[in-house]
Formats: sequence, structure tokens, C-alpha cells
Amino acid sequence: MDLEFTGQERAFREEVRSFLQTELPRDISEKVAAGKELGREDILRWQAILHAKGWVAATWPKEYGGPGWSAVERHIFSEECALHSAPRLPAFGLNMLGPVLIRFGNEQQKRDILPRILDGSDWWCQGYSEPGAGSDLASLRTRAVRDGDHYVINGQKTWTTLGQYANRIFCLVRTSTEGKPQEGISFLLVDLDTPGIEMRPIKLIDGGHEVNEVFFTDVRVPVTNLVGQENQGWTIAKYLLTHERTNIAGVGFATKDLERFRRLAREIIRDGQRLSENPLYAARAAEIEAELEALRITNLRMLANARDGAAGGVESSLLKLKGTQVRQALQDLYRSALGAQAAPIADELSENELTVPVEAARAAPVYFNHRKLSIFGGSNEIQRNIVAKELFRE
Amino acid sequence: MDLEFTGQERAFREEVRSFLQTELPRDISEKVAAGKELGREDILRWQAILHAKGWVAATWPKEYGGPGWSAVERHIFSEECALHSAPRLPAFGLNMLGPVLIRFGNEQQKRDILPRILDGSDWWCQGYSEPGAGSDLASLRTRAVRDGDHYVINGQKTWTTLGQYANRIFCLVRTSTEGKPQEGISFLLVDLDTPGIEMRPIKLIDGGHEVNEVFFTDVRVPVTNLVGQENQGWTIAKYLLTHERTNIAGVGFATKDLERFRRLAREIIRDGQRLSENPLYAARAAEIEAELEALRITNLRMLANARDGAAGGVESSLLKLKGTQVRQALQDLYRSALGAQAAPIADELSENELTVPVEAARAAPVYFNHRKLSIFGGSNEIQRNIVAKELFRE
Amino acid sequence: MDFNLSEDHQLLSGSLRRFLAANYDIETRNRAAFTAPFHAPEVWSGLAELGVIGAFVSEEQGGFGGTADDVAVIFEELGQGLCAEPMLGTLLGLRLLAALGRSDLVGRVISGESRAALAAFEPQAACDLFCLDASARPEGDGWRLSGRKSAVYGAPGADLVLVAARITGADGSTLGLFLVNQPDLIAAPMIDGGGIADIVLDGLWAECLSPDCGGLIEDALDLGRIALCAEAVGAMSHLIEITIDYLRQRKQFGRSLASFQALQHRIVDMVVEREQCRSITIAAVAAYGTPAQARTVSMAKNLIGRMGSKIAEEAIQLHGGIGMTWEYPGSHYAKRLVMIDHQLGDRNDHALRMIRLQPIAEAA
Amino acid sequence: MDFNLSEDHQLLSGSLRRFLAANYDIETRNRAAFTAPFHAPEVWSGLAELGVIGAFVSEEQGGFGGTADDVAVIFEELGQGLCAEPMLGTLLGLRLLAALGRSDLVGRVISGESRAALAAFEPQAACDLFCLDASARPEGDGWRLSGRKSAVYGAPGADLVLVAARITGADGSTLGLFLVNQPDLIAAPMIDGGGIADIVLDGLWAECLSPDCGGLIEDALDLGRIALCAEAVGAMSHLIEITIDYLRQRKQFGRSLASFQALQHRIVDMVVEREQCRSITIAAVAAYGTPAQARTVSMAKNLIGRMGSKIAEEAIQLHGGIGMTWEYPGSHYAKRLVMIDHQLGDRNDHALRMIRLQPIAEAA
Repeated sequence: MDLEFTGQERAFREEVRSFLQTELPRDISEKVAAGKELGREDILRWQAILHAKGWVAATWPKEYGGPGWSAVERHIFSEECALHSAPRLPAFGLNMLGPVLIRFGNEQQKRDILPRILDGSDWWCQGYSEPGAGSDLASLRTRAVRDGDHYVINGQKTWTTLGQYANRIFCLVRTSTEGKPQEGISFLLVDLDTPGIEMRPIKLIDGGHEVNEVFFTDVRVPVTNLVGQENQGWTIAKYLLTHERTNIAGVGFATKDLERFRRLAREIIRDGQRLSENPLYAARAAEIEAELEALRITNLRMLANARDGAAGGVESSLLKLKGTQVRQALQDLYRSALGAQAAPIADELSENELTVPVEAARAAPVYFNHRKLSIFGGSNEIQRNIVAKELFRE
Repeated sequence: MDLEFTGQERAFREEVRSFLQTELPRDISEKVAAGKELGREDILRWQAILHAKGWVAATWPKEYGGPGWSAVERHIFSEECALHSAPRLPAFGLNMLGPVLIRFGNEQQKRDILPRILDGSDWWCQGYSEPGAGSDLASLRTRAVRDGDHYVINGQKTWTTLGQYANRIFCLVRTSTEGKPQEGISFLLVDLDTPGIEMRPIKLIDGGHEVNEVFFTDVRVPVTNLVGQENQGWTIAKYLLTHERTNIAGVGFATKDLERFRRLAREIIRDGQRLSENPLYAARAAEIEAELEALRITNLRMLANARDGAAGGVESSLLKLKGTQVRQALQDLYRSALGAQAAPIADELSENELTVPVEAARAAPVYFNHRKLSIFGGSNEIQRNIVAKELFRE
Repeated sequence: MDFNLSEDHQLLSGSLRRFLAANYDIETRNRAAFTAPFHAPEVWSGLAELGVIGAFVSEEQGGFGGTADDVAVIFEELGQGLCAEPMLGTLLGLRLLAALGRSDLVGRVISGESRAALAAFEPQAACDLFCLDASARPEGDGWRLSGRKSAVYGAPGADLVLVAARITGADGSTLGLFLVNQPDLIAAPMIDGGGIADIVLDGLWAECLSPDCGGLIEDALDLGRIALCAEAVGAMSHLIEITIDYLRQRKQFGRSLASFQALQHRIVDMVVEREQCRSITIAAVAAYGTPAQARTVSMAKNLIGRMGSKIAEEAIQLHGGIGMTWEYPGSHYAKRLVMIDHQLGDRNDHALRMIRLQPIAEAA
Repeated sequence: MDFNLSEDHQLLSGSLRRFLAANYDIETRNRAAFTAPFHAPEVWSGLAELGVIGAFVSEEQGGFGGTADDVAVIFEELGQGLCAEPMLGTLLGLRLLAALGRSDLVGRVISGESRAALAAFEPQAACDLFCLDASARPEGDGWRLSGRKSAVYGAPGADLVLVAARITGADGSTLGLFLVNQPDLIAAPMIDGGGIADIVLDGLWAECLSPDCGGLIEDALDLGRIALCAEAVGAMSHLIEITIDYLRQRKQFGRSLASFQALQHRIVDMVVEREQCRSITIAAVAAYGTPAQARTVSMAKNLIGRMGSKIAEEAIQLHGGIGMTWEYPGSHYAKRLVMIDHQLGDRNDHALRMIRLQPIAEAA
């Protein structure tokens, strides 16, 4: 048993750390720490910095412009990014479409598209979910009908994250209604400026604009935009979903959140007692800390398994379940810590009108926003089904 | 809205209280308070006292020897009994078979059997559950085959509570395998000294002997022991099960348990702090107290509904669910309060060897024993199914 | 023993429900609740006309109600309808004006002409009046206040702001109550709708309503806590109802979500807790004005704080993505249920208050 | 980074598992665990021969192991096999004898010839050595002890009982460790099997092993806590496994219980927590001997205290009546998992210990 990283891995962590300390713009990391929405420009600015370093596409092989990292190095990188409040780059091009093209795309597609993902020329968004099909992708209904050299798409996609910043979208569409529902699905790339596409914002519970609906009406897409074979999109879809799950436990984020709670608890006085000395808050924090420390190790164990080629879907489901529980518990604790001061919408107050630290002022909306963690990327109920299927396999 | 009992009801409570204070033998209530097993004689002694007062069969109408109480009076009586650590009389004759006979029995059966239930001449036990059929009664397999003036029973019953004290058993038996499984069931009365019956103890998790298995091999029972019609036992069985559910919330027991915890917490010193001042224990107790206070009111609300003829199966399921949760939480808290002193099997120690109060010494076995609360009488999972069926009824 | 609503209460709650259904759909609500003055004046007038405000004080005091039961019946309906009007602040302020005999102002508030609010707690005092820091000193005919008040519910637009402040004399200090007219506010909408404000007192001139009324203020706050509990019960009931409807309608993997046992069991647990929350609110109503008041109210606020969040989180989860959207009313109900725990002391504050206050039986 | 067992550990755990499977079925276990001397001497000898006891101390100290990892590997197997032999007391006593250089006694314990136990805690001191009350005063060649010790695990039948007692001098007090031979015991079996005793010291004559070794005693206790955590992980694993088997086999309403989604989801939650418990035990093993030791061990003991009970309760519930019976081995696993929280400080004691001890990063 050995929990230590190798010397090389520790050196890598130092390198990442000093890169983040010098290169990550302060104004951006402060927005991230305070749970504020980032603009398109913020994100692209950070992407450009990472791109210059060659670190933008953690999961890509070197030949396509990735850094060629091991699973452990990827882990270290994303952990340090979380601890330094670096923005998460949108995963759709870098962690989803990129790996899909590398695996299933033709040479032309790789040559044309991958570099534009790396340098931020293209901002991809996803067209997976539909109003009637959340976790149940096989039931999707958006149709693409072949018409000469084009597909004609009609239908609706939803939960399209940051679609408002995107210029391109990859879609799962139904190209056949024969056979099992999974069998008639294809994977298509679509320019968002194609006529017939309308994107509408979905305002979320916290008031933010993070996701969208996308409507397709007779949208004509060249058949060269098909990835892989027609009606074989299901295989691609599943491959993509496993890639969606990198850094699924979110240990870095949770560590950051716990730190932030401790800082706040040392500052807040509530009814004559510093919150860090309030036994109920302190005990709750201690118990979550124990769970987080366990999660950190669970994550490393699964990482070691992955390195040894043994990690499976069940393990990532376990990490998703406990990771979201711990992160949501921390959001709950942090929001609670503010007491009555959690209620005002902070955007309407100036910094010197606030009675709480700026980084805490958006605690409540961030808590509500984080309820999504147990819903998206396969809800926690779906994750339990996956694990149960494995446990009770005959 | 009015939570007050009427003047008459309050007077009744006073009457019950003073009766218990003067008539309940001290040695018996001490055993109950300390969670010790009661012997047959203890229980019969208390039953005789109640019988002399005419209070032994709370749910029976006056004409059959019951006290003729209202639902509220029954509630008050059982609450006071719990608060005074009176033993629960075995429900099988008094709360199950009695009401069944009053409703479904013939005159001969009522005349012969009911008085012997009241005065303790007969101790009834139940033959409902079978090894293969816990909550799923319809699948029972014990057969009774008609042979002239007798039924011949073969099969096995289990979870027969206090069968070791009983001389008679009522059984659900399969008399037909035609139609739906529910349709071929009959309700039979059996003397335990009939040849072919063997009763074997089941030792429980806490080491106690509370339940038994009963084996039937060619047991001949006169057909006059049939209650109601052949193959109509399902109706009787369901009727009986609703009667099993009197005092299902157990508020009196929980109130007593909370009191007992507070008393203990004021006595125990743990690492330099009185346990009643240990914020984690105190807060847990406070939260359970809030739930218990709510449960007390929920119980009264449902009692008022019952009085008004509106209480249903769903309400008793709700009471069962929350009642068992609260009681089990209190058992858990109480056991935990003892720390390392909960571990020794107290029966092996004399009173002056103990470092905890006698009434606390059996906390751990009692806690384990009380896990049964959420299993028997229709497990909590079954209760959830019942409520869900109602909530999602089309 | 009777848990049915009286005929008067049935009438009151029925008319309140109909009024909100007719005049207060979710769009109207959200428009008013998040834009200054963070409420809908025409709805407010309507509520006043219905007698909702008057029901908070007794006939002797110029109203037509005044029991804790009256307050609970109204707030449960407000919760069902997710009403973000400044009713809590008004309840607190009005109760104190009435208790201190200011019938001139009571009448104006009941008619809807004036609005009152109570500035009791402070950035460092969440639930315990003994920890208040704001102070008052006499000057000429009036008083000067200093300190900072926070979480003044309904303050934006209120013309009568009551401020609790400590008066220190030779023998120690008392908690006085002061009236200020339209002070400067640091105002904002709340996450869950409705207005809230801080007030920097900073030598503000004030009229003294009472030099020593800590007990009355605590009573008003306890009634406010009961109101919040009743509101939560109403909101829970509605949220569970629409969650059940959603599960019935929504299909996944070819089956209605309502047919999945794991989801069914979770709904059942929510229903059990909702019943418990209703019961503990009834207990708090019954204990109001008795020696058990403070402790029972704290039980209620603790239980509802815990279960409100739990039910809100479960409801969002059971809805999936839809439950996360602003457009879906359920999300606003969920927010309200979570944020109620932040008002007038949270689950932990009230657990600690229960611990401080011995049970009556043991204290005796 | 490597989470696989070393080859040595694979051998050790494999041979321990085979030994227990061959020599320690549940009937043998229950017979020994509940009848004085509350263990099975022949099983004990066998374990000693396997080298299990020797693995608790290092080669320099006369053993052939001694790392926290060695201890955890062994106790996880003991947990899998529900071994009620007095291994915890032996671990605690042996570690201290070794640390204090009593190689004469170390050898006897390792060979199985002697058995050791540690009398540290008292009826009013559950987890905090600073709260010990027992005291020692010199007399002639030796010392006299007074006070009362409780929860001395494995004391029945142990010939070497180490007693922690306070020595008060002019400058304050130190915590000393004393050796007594076969003192009078108030002995009993534990609810979950195995022997426990109180010792009324009452002027008992003792040999002083060290006049000041509070730190060493705390280290031994922390290692004992790690052992308990590892044992719990083993017991959880077995209990979950047989619960899954039961659900597969058992039919209700014509369907396998394993097909009910609500039950499936609960099993999944148990498995998630088991993995977490394994992880936190690994963390505690890794922290042993570092500045993070005390705090990480307390994290582990807290989490395992909570989850051990939860898994035990769920396992019983999922089994229904069968899970309540003495005959079914699962009930004894469940008891062990619940009762582990009562040993060497419970979830609350360790949460409070975590709060007392600042995180290393912040203390720095």
C-alpha cells in the first residue's frame, strides 16, 4: 500500500501549481471563487493561455495536440485547477467531441476540426438531451432524413450548456426507426448558423443562463458532417458519455469548498459565538471532511485501477454518487453558515453594503445551481441502477 | 383547532393513572423499564389485575366483556400504560382473535373462547407467517385437508411470538389451491397439545427467546374449529391485521424512552462533560424530541379522524413508518449514550458491578431487539408500498 | 380535540386561496417578487381588503383575529400560493404596535395604507435577542439609535420600521423598541423573492415605543416563526402534489416514472415528513402563549428547517432537469422551502435554543 | 501510488482466511465468544502460530511486521471472519510492551503463551486520556494503583494487564503505565462476543513500566482504532455480500427480492459507503506516525462508526425476520458493526476530537 505520488508526479504537480500561480488571471479566478458566471471572453482568455502551454486538451494524445498525460497527471492537473479556482473549460469540444473524432472521425474531420477546438476558434455545444428523453437517450426523436447530399433535421434538443457562446453543435439524431431504438441513431455535426436553427435560453433556478433549448426546422446539413457510420451513433454516444466522466468525483472542488467554509466559519460570529466554535456546525463540517478525505482516497484507488486498466463503469458511478453527495453537502453547509445573510441577491448590493465576504455572497444561488450535480451526466438514480445491475448480475 | 382532551377524557386519564400507580406491581414495571424478558407468570399476574378491573380487552364491546372505550380512551389507556412501564399484554388473543371471533365467529365459539381469553385461561399465539411468506401472506403453503369431521394440517409456521407460553394457536391454512392464491385460505383454531405439533424456539439477535417455529405433521383438528367459511380466511386475515395495528405509533413508549435518555444523560459523565451538556448528544436528543412531539400530534390527528370515521390504512402506515423511526432512533441514542459500558452482557453482572444504572444495562440488546419494529406487522417497505399505491392511484 | 378548521377559518383560507389563484399567478409573482419594491401593491391592497392583515390582531386591538391559529391558517395558504408579499414583516411589526397600544398605527397597517417591518436581528445576532448590539440613547424629545440591523423582512416600501435597541442604564440594560420613519435602507430582493434590507442606524432619530419590551419582541418573533412553519407546510404540500403529478406524466424507458419503486418510496418519505411538519406546527400553535411556547416553537422551526430542505432537494431531484428551471413553478417552491430555514433562526440555532431551555416538566 | 496488497500481505491474509474458514465456523465462534474465558484457546494458538500476533510488532522488537498496514490487513480478515478472539487487547498491550522495551514479555505474547490487555479508559473517560482519574503512588519497590478501569478488552484470561494511571508530582502529573498480573476482574462477555472486564484497582500492587508515556499510549490506542476500522471494513464486506445473496434467493410476491428497485438502490448506497470506509481506513493507515495521525484516525473512527451502524441496520432490514435471528450469521456481523462504534471512542467523541485538533495546514 502506497499513497504517495512518484517523484515525477510530485514534480509535475509543482509545475502545474507554479503555472497556475503565475498565469491564471486574478480577475478570472476571483469570479470562479465567488461563484459568478463567467463570460465567453473570460473562458477563451484562459483557454488561450492553456493552449499556449499545450495543456488545453488533457485527454488527447500528443499527436493531436494533447499533452500526452497519464491518468494520474490528468488527475493532478484538474485537482490543482480546482484548488486555484481556475475555470473549467467547456467539456463539449475538448472532452467529448475531440475524443470522439480521434476515435471515430475520418481524417478530414480530424484535420479540420481538432485544431479549431484547441485554439478556441470553434465553441462546440451538445445536442444530446431532448425534452422527452433525459437519461433515456435511446428514446430520442429528433429526425434527420437523407435528401441527396444532405440530412434534413427536424426536432428539438435541450439542456445545451453554454449554447449561447457556441458556433457549432454535435447532435444525436434519429436516422432510422427500424430495429431497436438504439439502432437508428446517428452522430451529426452542425453549424449553428445554418438556417432553421433557433436557440432559446433556459433560465435556471438560480436566475442564471447556463443552458438552452435548440430548435431545428428543416435544417440542412451536408452528409460529410456525419461522424462514423449512419445508424451507428449509439456506439459513439456511449463512448462520449464515458469521456464526460473525467474528474467525476470533483475532489478538488470539494476541497476548495471545505477550505472556503472554514475560512468563513472563522469570520462569522453568530449569537455570541464564532461559527467555527459552534459545535453543531463544527461537527457537521468534521463529518463532511471525513467523507471528503475518504472520497479523495476512493478517487485515487480508482485512478490506480484505471492506470492498471481495471476501472469500470461501476467505479465511476460510485464516484459520481458520493462525489455529488459530498459537494452538495458542502454547498448546503456553506449556505447555512451565512444565516439570514444568505437571502439577499448579492448582485444588487455593492461590496461595502455586504455584511459577508464577497466570495460568500452568492452562496445560496450557487447551492441551488449545484443541485444539478446529481441530475446531469446521468442522474444519481441512473448511477444506482448501473451499480445495481452489476451487483445483481447473474 | 383544539388539542385539548375533554373534561371527561382528562378524568379518565386520571383514573387510569391512579389505577396504574396503585395496582401495577413494582417488580413487573421495573423489569419492563429495564427491558428484561417477562415470564408467563408476570404477564398473567398483570392480566388478572386488569381483568378484575374490566380493562383487559380495550378494543372489545361491552357485551363481550370489554370496557366499551372510545378510540380516544383506548389511546389514553395505552399511553398511560407505556408511561408507567406496564407490560403489553400479548395481542394475539385480546387484539386479534377476540375481534375476529366477535365479527366472524359463531355463537358457540364466542361463548366458549372469549371468556377464556379475558381471564387468561387460554394463551393464544399466531400461525400466520411461514418461512417462505413473510409479508406476502397469500403465498402461504401450510395445507389443511378435510377428512370427515376433521381437517388434517401439514406444514410450518414461524415467528410465533411467545408461543412457548401458549396453549392454543390460530392459523391461516390453505384449504384450496384453486383460483387466486388468496381465495383458498381458511382460518382455523388449534389446540397446541394436539398430536403432531412441535414448537421450536427461535433465538433472536439479542439472545432472547421471543418467537418460535411451529411444525404441523398430520395434525387433526375438528371442523368446528373453523372460523367463518372455508376458503374465506383471507377476509378474516385482513380484518385481523388492521386490528394488529392499534397503538401503532407507540408514542407512549417513545416518550418513556426519551425521558429515560434524559435521566441517563444527566447522570453520565464522559470525558469531563456531563452527557446532557455534550452538544452532539443534546442536539440529537433535541431533534428526536421535535420528531416525537410531531408524532404525538400526528397520532392525535389520526385518532380524531378515526373518531370521525375517516382514518384509513394509509394513515396507519404513516404512523407505523414514523413511529418505528422515532423509536429506533431513541434506542440508538440511548445505546450510544452508554459508550463502552453498553458492551457487556449485563445479565452476567451483579447490580453493584455495573457502572451504569440498572435500567440502562440492557440498552444494547433492547436496541437490537427493537430492529424488529420496522420488520414485523408489515415491514416498513410494505408500508411504503401501501402509501405509494394510494398516492399514485389513478 | 378537534383538528378541523373552524368555519371562519375555512372561509378565510378559501377566500385567500381563490384570491391568490385569481390574482397571483407565478409570472405575476415572479415579476413583483424580484423587482423593487419587491411586492405587488395591488395584491397587497387586495389582501388587506380580504382582512388578511386584520386577522393578525385581536378585536380589542382593532383587528378581527389575533390567535396563533389565525396566523397559521393564513400563512399556510400564503405558502400554498407561494406568496412573496411582505406579510412576515407586517405580522411582526403589527403585533408589536398592537401590543404596545399604538391603535392609530394599527388601523393604518390593517387597512393596507401603511406597511410595518421589524428590525430585530443583526449581522452577528441570528436568533438570540440577548446578543443584540444596537443601542439607543435619549436626545431631546427623542432617541438616537446606533448599530446595524440586518434581515429586515419587508422593509423596502415599509413606512413604519420598528427597531429593537438596547438601552443601558445604571442597573444594566433593557431592550427597547423604537419607531423610525422610512430610514435609509440597503435593500435587495431575496433569492426566493420579496424584499429584505439592512439598516445602518448611524445616529438615526427615533421615537421610543417602549423602553423595555424584550419579552414582547420575543413573542412576536415566535409568532413569526410559527407563521414561517405554516407557510412551509403549505409550500411543501403544493410541491409534493406537483411532484407526484410530474412523476405520473413523465415517461422514461417506456414506463411512467410513477411506477419506479425507488421513486415511490422517496415520495412516501416526503409525505410522512410533510405530515410531521404539519403536526409540529399545530403543536407550536397550541403552545403559543403557554410556558412551553419558546421550546415548542424551536422544535417546529428545527424540524421544518430540516425537512423543508430535504423535501425541496428531493422534489428537484425527482423532477430532474425541469426542477432546475426558473420557468417551472416547483423550483421557486423549492427555493422558498430551503430559504425559510434562514429566517428567524435556523435548524441549528433552534436546536441550541431547545437545549438552553429545559423542558417544562424538568424545570418544574 | 499503489493500493494493492503486497505479496507478503496477500500471503498473510490468504492464510488467515483459510485458517478461520477451516477452524472457526459460526457455531464454534459463538460457543467460544459467549462462554468464559470468551475465546477459543486452540484458535488463539493457531493464530499465534500463523504469525498473526507477531505481525503487530517490528523485527527489532521481536516480531515480523509492525506497520499500521500489517495491522489493518490482519484486522480486515478478522472482520471478514467475525473473529471474536481477544486480538484488540493483545494488539494494544503488545504494542506498549514492545515500545517500552519489554522484549521478555513481547516474545511470550507473540508465541501465544501469554496474553496482554490494556486498561486505559474508565467509566467516565471514553476517549480522552486527559480525563483519566486512576492514580498511582510509589510504595516500596513497586506502586499502588487506585481508581476503576473499564472496557478492558480481552482482559478475561489475560495474564499481563497494563494499566494507565496518573502520577502526581510537584510539577503536575504524568500518565504512567503499570503492569499487573491477573488482577481481579469484573468480567463479562460482550453483546457481540468476546470478553471485556472492569478492574477495581483498590490499592492493587503494580510494576511501573514507564512513569510518563501518555504519547505512547495514545499511539497504541490510535493503532487500535485503525484495527477496529479495518475489522469493520471486513465485516461490512461480508455482510453486504450475504445480503445480496439473500436478496437474490428470496422471493416475495412471486419475484426475487433482488428485482425490487427500492431495495437495489439501498444496497448500492451500502456499497458506496463500504468503499468510503475502506478508503478512510487506508487514509488512517497512511497517516499513522505522521502529524496527521490523530485527526485522520478520528475521521476514520467517526465515519466507520456512522456507516457501520447504517450498514448493519440496513442489512437487518433488508433480510427481514431472518436478519433478526441468532442462527443467521448476518445478525452477528450486524451486532459487531454496531458495537465497534462503542470501542475506543464513538462517532461523537471522534468528531469532537477532530474539532479540538486543528487541521495541520491551519495549525501551521
